[in-house]
Amino acid sequence: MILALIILLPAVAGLAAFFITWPFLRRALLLLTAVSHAALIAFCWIVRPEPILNGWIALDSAGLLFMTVSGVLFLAASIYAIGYLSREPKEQQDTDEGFFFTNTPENIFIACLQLFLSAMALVCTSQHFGLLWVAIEATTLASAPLIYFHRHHRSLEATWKYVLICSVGIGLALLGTLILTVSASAIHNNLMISELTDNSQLINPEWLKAAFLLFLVGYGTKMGLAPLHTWLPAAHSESPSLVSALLSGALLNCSFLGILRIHQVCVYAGQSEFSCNLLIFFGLFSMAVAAVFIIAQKDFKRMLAYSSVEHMGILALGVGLGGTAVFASMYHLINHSLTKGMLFLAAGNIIAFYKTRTSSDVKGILKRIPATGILWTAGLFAIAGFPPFGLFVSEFTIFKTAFDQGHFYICAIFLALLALIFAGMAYVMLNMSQGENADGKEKESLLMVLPPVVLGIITLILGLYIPDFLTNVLNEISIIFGAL
Amino acid sequence: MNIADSIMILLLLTNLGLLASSRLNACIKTVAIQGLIVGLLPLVATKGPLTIYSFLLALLIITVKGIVFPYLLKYTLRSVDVRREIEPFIGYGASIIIGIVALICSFWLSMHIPFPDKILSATAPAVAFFTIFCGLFLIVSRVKALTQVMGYIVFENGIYIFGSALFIEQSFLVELGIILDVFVVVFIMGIMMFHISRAFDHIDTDKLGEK
Amino acid sequence: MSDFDKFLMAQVGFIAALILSPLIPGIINRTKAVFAGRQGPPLLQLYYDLFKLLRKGAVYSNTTTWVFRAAPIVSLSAVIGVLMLIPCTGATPALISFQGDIIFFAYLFGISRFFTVTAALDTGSAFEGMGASREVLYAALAEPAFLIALSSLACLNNQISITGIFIASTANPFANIAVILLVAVTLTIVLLTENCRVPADDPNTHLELTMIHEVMVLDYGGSDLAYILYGSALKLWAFASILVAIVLPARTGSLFLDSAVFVGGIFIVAVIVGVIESTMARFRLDKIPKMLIAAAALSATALLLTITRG
Amino acid sequence: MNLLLAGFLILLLSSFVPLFSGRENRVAALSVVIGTILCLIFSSNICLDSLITGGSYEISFRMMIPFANFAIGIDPLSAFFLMPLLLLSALCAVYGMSYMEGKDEGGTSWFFFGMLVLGMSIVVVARNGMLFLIAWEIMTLASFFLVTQDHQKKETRKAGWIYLVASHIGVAFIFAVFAILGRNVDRLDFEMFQVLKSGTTASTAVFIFALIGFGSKAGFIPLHIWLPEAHPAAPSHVSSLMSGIMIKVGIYGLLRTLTFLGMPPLWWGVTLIVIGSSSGILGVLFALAQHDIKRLLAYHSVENIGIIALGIGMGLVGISCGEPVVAVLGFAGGLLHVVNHCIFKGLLFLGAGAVIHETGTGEMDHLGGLMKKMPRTGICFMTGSAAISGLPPFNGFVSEFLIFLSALGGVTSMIIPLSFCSIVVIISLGLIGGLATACFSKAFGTIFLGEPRSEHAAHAKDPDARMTMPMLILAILCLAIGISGGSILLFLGTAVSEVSGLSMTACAIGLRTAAYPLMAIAMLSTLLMVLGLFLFTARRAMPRAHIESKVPTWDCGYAKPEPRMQYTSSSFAQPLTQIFSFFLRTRTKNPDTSETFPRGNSFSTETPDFWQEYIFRPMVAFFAKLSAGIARSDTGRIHIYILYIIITVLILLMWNFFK
Repeated sequence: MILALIILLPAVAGLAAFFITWPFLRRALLLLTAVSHAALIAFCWIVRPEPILNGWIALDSAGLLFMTVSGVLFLAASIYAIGYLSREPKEQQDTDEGFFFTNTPENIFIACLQLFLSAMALVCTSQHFGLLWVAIEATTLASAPLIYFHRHHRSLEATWKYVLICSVGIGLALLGTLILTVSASAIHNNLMISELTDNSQLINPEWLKAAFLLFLVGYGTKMGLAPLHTWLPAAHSESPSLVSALLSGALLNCSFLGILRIHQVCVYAGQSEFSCNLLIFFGLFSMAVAAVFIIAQKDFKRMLAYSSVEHMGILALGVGLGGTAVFASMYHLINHSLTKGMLFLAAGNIIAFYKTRTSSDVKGILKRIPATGILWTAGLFAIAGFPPFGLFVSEFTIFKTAFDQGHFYICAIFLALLALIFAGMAYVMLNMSQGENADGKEKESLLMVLPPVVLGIITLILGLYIPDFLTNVLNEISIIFGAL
Repeated sequence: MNIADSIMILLLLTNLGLLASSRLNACIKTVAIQGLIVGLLPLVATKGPLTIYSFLLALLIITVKGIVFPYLLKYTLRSVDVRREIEPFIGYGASIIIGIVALICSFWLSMHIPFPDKILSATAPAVAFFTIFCGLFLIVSRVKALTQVMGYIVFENGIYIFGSALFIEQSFLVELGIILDVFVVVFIMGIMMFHISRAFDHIDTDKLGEK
Repeated sequence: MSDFDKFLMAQVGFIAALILSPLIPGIINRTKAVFAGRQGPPLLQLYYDLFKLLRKGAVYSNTTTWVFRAAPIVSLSAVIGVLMLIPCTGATPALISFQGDIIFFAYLFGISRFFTVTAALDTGSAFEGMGASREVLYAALAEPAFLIALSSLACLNNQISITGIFIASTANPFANIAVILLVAVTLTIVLLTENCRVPADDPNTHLELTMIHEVMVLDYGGSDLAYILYGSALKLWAFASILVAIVLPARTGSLFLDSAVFVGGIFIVAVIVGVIESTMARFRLDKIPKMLIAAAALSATALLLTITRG
Repeated sequence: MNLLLAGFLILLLSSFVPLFSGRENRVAALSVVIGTILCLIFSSNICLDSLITGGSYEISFRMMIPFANFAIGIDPLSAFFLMPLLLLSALCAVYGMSYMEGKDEGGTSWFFFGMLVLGMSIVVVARNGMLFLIAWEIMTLASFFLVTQDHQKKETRKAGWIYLVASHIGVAFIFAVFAILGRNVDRLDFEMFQVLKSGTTASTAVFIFALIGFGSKAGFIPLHIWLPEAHPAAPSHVSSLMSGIMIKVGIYGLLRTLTFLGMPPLWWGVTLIVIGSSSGILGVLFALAQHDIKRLLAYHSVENIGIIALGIGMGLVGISCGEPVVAVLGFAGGLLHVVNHCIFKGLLFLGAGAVIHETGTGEMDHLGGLMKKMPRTGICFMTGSAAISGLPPFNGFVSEFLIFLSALGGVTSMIIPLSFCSIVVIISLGLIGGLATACFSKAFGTIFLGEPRSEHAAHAKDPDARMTMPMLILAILCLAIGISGGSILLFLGTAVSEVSGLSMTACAIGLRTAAYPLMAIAMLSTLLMVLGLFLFTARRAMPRAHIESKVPTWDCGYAKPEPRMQYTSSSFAQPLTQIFSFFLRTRTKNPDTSETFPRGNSFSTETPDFWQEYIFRPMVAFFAKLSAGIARSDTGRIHIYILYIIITVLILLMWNFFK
């Protein structure tokens, strides 16, 4: 019942928002949805809800974790959205080219936001590969109008890329789903995860491998693994910052969950070596590509997008390594989402004041908008894995696990790439937040500062203290996906 | 030579037609035909006797892929008022040659993959691969957004053919979900094409970044 | 000999050094005069000078601070400290001796130099600044050479105090003649450089831009200058006595004779310095660092020879 | 132990006060000052106890993150670093109260100051790898924010970036160190680390990684590049803290790692000696070529770290050659130099800070004649200069003497490798000593002596007592340690035993060989001071001593000597830099005098860092260019993007198919 509520509540609210004409009510509805959704999730932590729809929809630890992350981020983003929407002018001028552009009507925007949440909740809860596919594709569709919020030709281009590339990718995942059916033709109801894992000895390994490859490429496209990440920079940089935060912090995770599910089947079917090696390879490759593009990046939101590619790579790497690294990878996921959410929201504030995304045009954030400046600087260190932020713990744990397993080259590459990326990001971000500012101090609205601050504080706490309930869930997940 | 085989040959021909045609209108028609044929597959590819479920599915697919999509594409084409040529990166002659090579590869591949015993017809997997290839090829090698949408539809068809070829039965809910998703994708792309044409005066996606 | 006797003798030697050292510049100058065919100043000229200077008042520059006034005192006490570490008549032990005093020896010169140089900078004179600059240049290069030379002596005799080296070097004076010679050459070069003699420096010129040490004390007069002159005489004595101790380690058994030989040796060194000054020209400025590096190389060779000898 | 914890807690809390004190700079400063001093008081008891008795204490709390425990402990090694750390921090804090007055960012600056002290303190007492790393990074971050406090300046931002990147690369190696030491251990507690056998790949790797990781913080050449950038950028009390103690924390890390490694092979010591001598000599050479006082001091930190490395190197070589006395003296010298450098470098940076505070510039060629305007600062700076040059009777000499003694012991030991190492040490120390004297007579001479070279310098005055008192205390400490004789050795034995793995008795025997010489040196020094006093009195007693005339500097008869005619620091160092021009590569901008009547012209020199200029900058440029090149291949075309997907899928399927 609760699960149905979790999925349907945002969907209904979204449809309702579409027809509401009074902005205040719409925004209140958004906030209400976010809060009640979060409350429902919190309830799930206390009592794990019963499966519904013949077990097609059920909440396991992984789903719970992913949903919580999405929920928290959505809450932050929706609070931010209220500040953002009330600030955003009806028509604004492009600073480079001088023409005017409008925004997508607010009702569509808010409706899609909530539909997006619903789709993500469905992704997290679906225990059936077919349903999973439908849900992941649905997230693409719900988020496309969000990216095209600014009716600007560059956002349009980004959205087009997003929709087409992701659809093609996810199409491949559909092919993978079919092949998975073939591989498990001996099993009745052969797309249920529990059925597959329970009868794993009946799965044909060769077909399973092919299925895994297609899943990897398919959902990997959406997750942003290089070289399939190509939609990501454009979409993240062109969409409003709160949408970027959601894309980076929630959507990518959901696609990753798709890969994790098939990885889980591989683990149970004894094919973990195959899937792990591929995950490790794609993880490192993504990090490398991200490093290259971060160093050469002139647009700070694009840089953040590439940083997401990097962190998705780390997640894949962690899961690929197996054992404790899965724990770390999941922990990394939480912290990355929080941190990236914080950074994107801060980036939104920067754009609101500086009206540009070119990093060399931004100077002296700390002097002009101090709170955002602090967030931006703290975000740099958080995302680079400095203690006492949470990413430090996870990165170190992944490193140590790889080391304990004897993957010395992986360790070396991992650390080298992290250092390279840090150097690149630090150069850009510090030069933005520091420096002289001619315009004097300006006032930031509380609604646009509070959400990223809270996200930052959570990841700060998580860097020093992992609560027991979280440890338990993480341990459960690492048993599910742990290849050892 | 049963029905299934002949359907496969027809599908194959539509693909080659797509590769060769230079007019958008013709392409849309070919896609429509392909959609109709694909819609017949649920009827052919059931393991047991025909069920209502199969009929419903067939009807749905024929409606969406054979009628709604072509209509949508046509409508777009009319309203955005673009030049009616396809403007490929790769010429039609070359496209056909590449297509034939891909066709050969598809057949070779389908012969070397150890499929389960029961398949719809010997040619079915090969045609499925070829259709998928054609769809992707259209997306990659053609300039216009419209052609890319068609490419996507063809690609989707190919996956569906593959599913049918191996008698994979999804539950109705999932099938419905898939069709709905595909529908919305095409719908959204259609809407976006309006915007693209308004913003750029053309729908050439390789020039999206310019201006 | 009882410890008390030794201490007494050390005291006698120390006092003898304090008294005799002003003779050395006299000897050098007399030697030079002989070479030039002049009569030259009397042997005891420095004594007269010191006496005269001590009775004079002083002229100070407005620019200077207490550093300028402290420098002569500090550098003179440092040099006296050095003398305490040296067995001043060769045969007797030094006043103070401990393991590693060769290092202290070198660093006492360091503190003296630090003050001389800063005092030179204190005047704000461009000339003195120039002299100071060159002084530290040579000192920085001479110090390693000197330390290596001392280390090879230490290694040769398996002793790391000066007294120890002095006493032990008499045991087998000619066993390691090659090492001794190399060290002696190094020490000579260091002696000439540190004491501002030709070919490193020319003590006779006060106004030429090529001189080093003398230019640093341009602004001194009266008692201060007396301290400085006396200090440099003591310094010369100190270096000369080390040179003599290793080259001429006479042990006849008679304390008096040994001491006489030692003091005679020091005077011979003075004569040699005089001869060098008469026969050689001052090196070009940029050749001097090369000479010092060469000296360091020589002593390093000596040290290597010593280490690998067995 | 509880007292120590309480001290840390107070420090933590007091660091947070500045964040909430708003514009009340004074409250912020006072809070951190009190916190630091209390922490010093609370920790001194246990530290001294541990140093004297050699006892070790530990306390541990469970921490809810992987591998971590809040395990801290005091043993002689920790205590040996903690004491000077907190002492210097307290002094710098007091100094900073006055230095930071009237600055905008007072609050945050004090917060980071507190965090820096806390981070460093926890690093030296941590008994868990994870805690160590966290504290280490807090230390890095806090110091980074302190360095970039004046981030309006472009150079400061650059300095901050270089510092961060260097630290980050360094920490990657420290990761590796802990990963090897704590392999397959699920809590990285130090006591869980197995002692690695020497000669194994693991121990070799640990040694090399520790050398790079900790060396980059300590400032071994060529990992020192952040030092000359960061120190000048930071406020002076922070540079003092960073140079005085933070870089020593790197040394602490290295020493701590050595305790897990068992018997060192010979080449470890040799490596350290090579690093030490190159850092020492090149550091002092680059210092000579600088004319910014803080840059000069920063290079001197490199030099002194080199000396410390020489000491530790002698210690290691001594152990591997079976010469405990040599080893003990080497370690003792190295360790003592840690403390000594902390004192005199802290003093010098504070002195430099006072000069910059009063005159507004750290450019030595614009200063001069400050001895008259700022006598207290001047005498403190002079003490520091003499101490850092290793001149008796100050503390720098004592530690260098111990290393010399160790090396002399090595030379006479008849063990060939040991002798060779000792020669290198002696030559290096000799050269370093000479050059350091040169450098500091230049620094002291041009800043404080002569005539003021600019308006800034002409109107300076001594800063208030909060700034002069810390300097005075440090200056007194310089002298006190210098003439304390062997008594300082009392505190060294336990720490040396901890580092070297030798027994306490062996250490006591080793140190006893140094006790008499140090005593003699102390006595002789005192004697000479008395002699100096006598000579002074004697001079006053001369019949015409009272006749003094004051005139302008004679200057060989120049009619009108001018301050601008004085030798500047650049001209002073020119002959020396000329000789070593191969490394220094000083860039000179010569005046153009080709015209018949040349107009107003200027001459300037600049000595950029060799490694930064010829290694790191090209490397960074290469990476930037490479990635720009690759990034350019990104056309932004959707067709190509989809082609990527197709190719990926095809390659993967083919690979899987044909595998």
